[in-house]
Amino acid sequence: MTKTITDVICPFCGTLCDDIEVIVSDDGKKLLEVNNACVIGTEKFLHSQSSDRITRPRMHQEDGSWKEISYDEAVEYTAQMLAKARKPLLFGWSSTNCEAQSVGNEIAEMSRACCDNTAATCHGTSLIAIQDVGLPSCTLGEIKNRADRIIFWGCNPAHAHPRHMSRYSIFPRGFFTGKGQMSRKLIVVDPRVTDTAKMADMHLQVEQGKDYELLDALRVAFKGEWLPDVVAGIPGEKIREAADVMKSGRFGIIFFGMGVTQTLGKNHNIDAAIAVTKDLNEYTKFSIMPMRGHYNVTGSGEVFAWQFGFPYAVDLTRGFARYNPGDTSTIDLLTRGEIDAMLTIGSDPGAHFPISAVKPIAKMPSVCIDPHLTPTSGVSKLHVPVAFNGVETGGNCYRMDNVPIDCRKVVEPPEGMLTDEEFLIKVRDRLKQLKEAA
Amino acid sequence: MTKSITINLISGRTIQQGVAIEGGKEKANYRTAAGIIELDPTDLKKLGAWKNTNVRVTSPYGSVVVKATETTQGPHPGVAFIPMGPWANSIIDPNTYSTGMPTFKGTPVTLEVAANEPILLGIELVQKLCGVKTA
Amino acid sequence: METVTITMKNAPALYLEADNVSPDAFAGKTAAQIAELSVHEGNTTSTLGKYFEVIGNAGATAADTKIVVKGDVKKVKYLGFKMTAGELVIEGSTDLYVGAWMKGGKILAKGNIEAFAATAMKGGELIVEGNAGNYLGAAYRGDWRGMSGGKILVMGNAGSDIGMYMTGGEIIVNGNIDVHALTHAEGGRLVVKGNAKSKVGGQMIDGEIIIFGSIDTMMPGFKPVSEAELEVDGAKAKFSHFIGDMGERHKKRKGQIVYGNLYKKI
Amino acid sequence: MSEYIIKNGHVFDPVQGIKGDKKDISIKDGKIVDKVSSSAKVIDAKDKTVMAGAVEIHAHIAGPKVNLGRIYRPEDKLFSCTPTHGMERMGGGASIPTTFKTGYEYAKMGYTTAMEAAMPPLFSRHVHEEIRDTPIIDEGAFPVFGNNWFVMEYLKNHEIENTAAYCAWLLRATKGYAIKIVNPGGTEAWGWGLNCLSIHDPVPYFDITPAEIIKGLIEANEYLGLPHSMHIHPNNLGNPGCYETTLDTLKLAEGFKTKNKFGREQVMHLTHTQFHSYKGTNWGDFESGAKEVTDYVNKNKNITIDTGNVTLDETTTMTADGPFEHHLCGLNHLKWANVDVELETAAGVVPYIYSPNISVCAIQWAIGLEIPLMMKDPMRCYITTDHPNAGPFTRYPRVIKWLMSKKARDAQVNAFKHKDKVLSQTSIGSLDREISLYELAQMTRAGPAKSLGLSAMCGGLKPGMDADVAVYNFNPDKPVANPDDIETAFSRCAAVFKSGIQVVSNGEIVSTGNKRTLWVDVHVKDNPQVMRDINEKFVKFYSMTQNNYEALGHHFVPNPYALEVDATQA
Repeated sequence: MTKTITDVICPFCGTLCDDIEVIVSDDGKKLLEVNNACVIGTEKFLHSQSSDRITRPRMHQEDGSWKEISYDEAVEYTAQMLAKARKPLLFGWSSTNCEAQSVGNEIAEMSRACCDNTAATCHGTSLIAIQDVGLPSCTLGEIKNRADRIIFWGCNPAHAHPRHMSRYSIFPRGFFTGKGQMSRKLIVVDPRVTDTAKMADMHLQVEQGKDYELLDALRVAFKGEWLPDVVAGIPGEKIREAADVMKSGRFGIIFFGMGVTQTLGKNHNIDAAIAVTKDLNEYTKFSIMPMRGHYNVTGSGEVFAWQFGFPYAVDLTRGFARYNPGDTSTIDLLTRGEIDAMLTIGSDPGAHFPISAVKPIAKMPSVCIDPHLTPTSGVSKLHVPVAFNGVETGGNCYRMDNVPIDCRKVVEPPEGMLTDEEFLIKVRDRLKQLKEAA
Repeated sequence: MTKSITINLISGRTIQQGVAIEGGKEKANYRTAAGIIELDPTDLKKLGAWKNTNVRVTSPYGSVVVKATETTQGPHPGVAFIPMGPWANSIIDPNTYSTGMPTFKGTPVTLEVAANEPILLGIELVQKLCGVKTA
Repeated sequence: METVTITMKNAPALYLEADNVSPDAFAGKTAAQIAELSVHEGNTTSTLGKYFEVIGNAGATAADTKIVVKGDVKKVKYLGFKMTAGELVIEGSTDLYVGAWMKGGKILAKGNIEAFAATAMKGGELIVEGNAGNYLGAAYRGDWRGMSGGKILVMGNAGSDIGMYMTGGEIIVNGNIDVHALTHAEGGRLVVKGNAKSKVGGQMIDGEIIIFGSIDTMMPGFKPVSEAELEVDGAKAKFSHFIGDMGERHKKRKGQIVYGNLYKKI
Repeated sequence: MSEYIIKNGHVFDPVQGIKGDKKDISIKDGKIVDKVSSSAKVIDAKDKTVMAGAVEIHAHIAGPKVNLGRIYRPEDKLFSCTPTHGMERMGGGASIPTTFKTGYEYAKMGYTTAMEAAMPPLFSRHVHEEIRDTPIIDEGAFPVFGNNWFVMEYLKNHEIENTAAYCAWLLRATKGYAIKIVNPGGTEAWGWGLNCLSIHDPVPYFDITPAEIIKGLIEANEYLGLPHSMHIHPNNLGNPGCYETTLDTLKLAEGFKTKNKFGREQVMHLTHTQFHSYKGTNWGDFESGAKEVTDYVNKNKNITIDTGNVTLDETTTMTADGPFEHHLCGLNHLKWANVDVELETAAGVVPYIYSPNISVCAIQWAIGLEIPLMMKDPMRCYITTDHPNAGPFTRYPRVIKWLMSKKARDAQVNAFKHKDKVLSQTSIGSLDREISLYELAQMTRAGPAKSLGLSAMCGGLKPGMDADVAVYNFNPDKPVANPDDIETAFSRCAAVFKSGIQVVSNGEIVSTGNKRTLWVDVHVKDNPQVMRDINEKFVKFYSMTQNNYEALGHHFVPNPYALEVDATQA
């Protein structure tokens, strides 16, 4: 006999699909089948079942080998590291639940650490732009029900958010959009002819690194002012045509991704895209939304914000919260040589940071909390495997549009494994003892 | 003299890379998915490389060997694409312009054929670049 | 004016936050008292005297106090933070936030300085003999109130995002600047004797940019209007005159729409 | 639980009619009692003022738009973040404090209960996470209903029973406290960039008017017999001339009577009345409509109001009135954030500086004070700043100073750049009334508690009630030398008890108490049609499943307190 669990939340990307069905063995120990998820989500659920999984903490030894240790020993190393460090960095938080993030914040506060999430390398610059000019946005259901103009700017949901288009943005038939895809016009802006661009009614193949100029040109076009013949590789006429398509809709949305956040211009690209959105609200209704990557990077920003006041790049070293990306942001902290200990959880900086920001991690006391083997675990002194969040434990997460969804536990973790939250609580309690003794 | 070309490198997600990271970064599949550089056919020609040839990609920030493949999301002459991961991150521009964000997209790199040089596995590559001792 | 000389003797392992190194914090204090002022290395608070040798007593007020910073202060942040009067001379290169939130007085940095110098500056003078970093004379994150007064002179190059949200004052860069200058400015003036890269004056509402060298890519929102002869620093030259950012909102003054002005030497 | 006796204080308790008499207050097992044993801990309140814990009826302190404000305003925290301190976690934020700071600040001022005034139902889990992380104070949250598709579809056909059944379901699904309306119909219209500025403007597509929504929700509220009444932010907020829309809205309550077991007498609560009491046709001839609005409310006993006092600070405006925030951004050009929420509501956020040098701001300040000074029954008018819209709640002591001291008001009027305009456009200069401590206790304790249907529990010091007690360093027997002393006294309590636990001593937090989440659990007759409608909307139009929408595990509401309502016989 098997059991079918419905309304399961997929812990992969910021789309946070919550209609997954998972079939598990009768004893709830084995996950057998995954329905409705995309190919990446399916892999994520199934990988938790792999037989070669690491189930106990491991310390990296002098000779390069790894030695299995107990969770208690791992707690001790972590707490001692944080108690001694003068500027520890607690990084990641995007692939874990808000409950664990909250405990992490207590630890950060006690150890007067810097804490940051993966917005550092995905939508951190979007947050800077939002702080500069705001964000007219909406929930994904609004797009499904109302939107007739969809713009994907520097993002490729066909690859990065595979079910986004079918659930929310292109295909669904909503309340005012009964014809689904037929009622929508799709514009894609990307230097490549991506698989998303191939579906578009209009593709603006922007010259790489010139998004800021193209966005400015659109704003000029809305106002009917003079434009150069070609901007960012796009003829002025085509820009005016795109501007007219945007203005003529009833409800439009710009989705943007790392194509703009990580490209020259960075926060200013988003700033200008938000300005475009604001301008369009003089003619019709328009929204803009970042395509958040990790399934709970948004939640990490939310928890940081309500507890410390800032969504990422938080520096608590002076005993109170400060924030200024460029100074308090992870990549700068690492490459400038500002920190002396690193705890990574729910992310893989080893794979996703520029190598110059990874090298310092290998040289300092470091802990990597991750169910997987990763480049980060490979360069950290201590690797603490934990239960898969969203599969072997539940907990609250926030979708890319900030809608909170409580993840479901579908199977038991391997015998004796801790969750992120359980491990962090042990670290917190031990750190408290160390601080009180000091 | 081996032929080399200069090209503008960007990195980003692909669905294969997404599947591979969830399947295990220690596995060869990850290298197959992300240890590649997607090139426009015209640039492959300029480089004088067949598709699926190993190439060395070098920037002011590092150098890495990956497999050159023909892009499926083109044409994009003058632009090369390495899926996000340790291979791309060995060479991208870490300059944050004091925003916290490295310049993952838009690093000028040179390419040369390196048919006989091995492509390292993901974890192996990072450990090697960081000078981490492995057993 | 009394001079206090502080010389780095025990360099920090990490970075040092020395926001007390300003004429305002030193004023009225003896060398011994100054040595007791707090500094921060990571989460550890200690005294200025632990890192620096302090010689000389301060004047009675900030205006009567001159500070000379010697030794290797490349890893020291916040020199001249919030200063309102007096003088600060930094002999070598230093790190972030030089003269951040300063309101008055004069800072002379003889080496290079890093990012966020003169953040939200209201008055006074900052002279950099070397290069300046990113976000020179820019607003703090999220704030629409950037540099509103005072003068900055950089003899070398300056980084990206200088004068963001500027509303007044003047920045002169003798060398080159990196991307983004006077973004969102609503006043103020930037003179660049060297070259600019791209994204100059984006989303500018008001203010003035004068570039003597080249601009890699002009913003499309800047519309060529005429040629103009300007006198800058006593030298006359001919410039192409652009107005913009045409995509941005603009105020009216005496019934006329006011734009940002960009002059590029012909 | 320990026993306490607060001795010799000047007690002000409208619930028992005590007007400053020297009286001891005894606390045992979390409740006010007649007597305690001799081992009770003694709190000396000699020469001090003793009141029940204050009750906040309307503030934006938890949830998505509040946090959006925090996220996008780092400058609101610049140089003002506070360190870990004793029991206190780190804090920060001037106009949008972090959750920890929110709890501490309320408690230090003697507040023990607060209502989050606008919960977007889809985001209820977020609201509750923040409530959980706001220490000490009991909190409830009002889900917004005024632009909800179910409500509009039912009320188009005047289906009160179905509307009520849906409201009951949503209150349970979201652990909500009351029926809140914000810009009825207008926020749905905002889905298309439009608005409803009068109560008769039709809502696009839904074929209903704001008036029908308002009346229908009053009826549904009274059909259910909820603790609080329908709580409304009317159409046309903040525009010159809006007082007429406000009067039109208030008149909709005529003829309705309450039916509830909670001691509540009103059928409508009008919130942040200051923003709805503007006369004039533009910002040039802008003037106060406080008299017109309060005249009406004074005559109609089935209405309660709160003030929405402008505090003359830099703050952050945030409201489910999406079109208003867009309009405001067009006026001040500061950063604009907006969130439209599928099938339910919207929200906007814009920073705002109430400058004493701008005549409009100064007039708004005056209107906010005129309203409570013109209201005859302090039991029906409550002090708020619509935090953070008209100013941060941390300014309550200053508002209290202005209300209690004509001298303080005059000093402020004289400090305005456009003093003459303030005096000509409002009647603030001729209002001599000074609010007494007893009236203050009515406006901040007994009144709001009664309006919320909590009068059996809080807002008073009668034996049997929760032991929420605030002791202020304010001697009512001594004349006030300097009005600023009032502000100082009400800023930091000498002692505060929350459900019998001492949480503040000498202005410092000494316990994080046993914070509860208040919600209303209404039982209605089975209504298969509404259940089918709900199911259908989730399948077709929501972006999440119904099962996940309803999920509210222990970690969201760890310490619930449900007010039970039986409407099965309705």
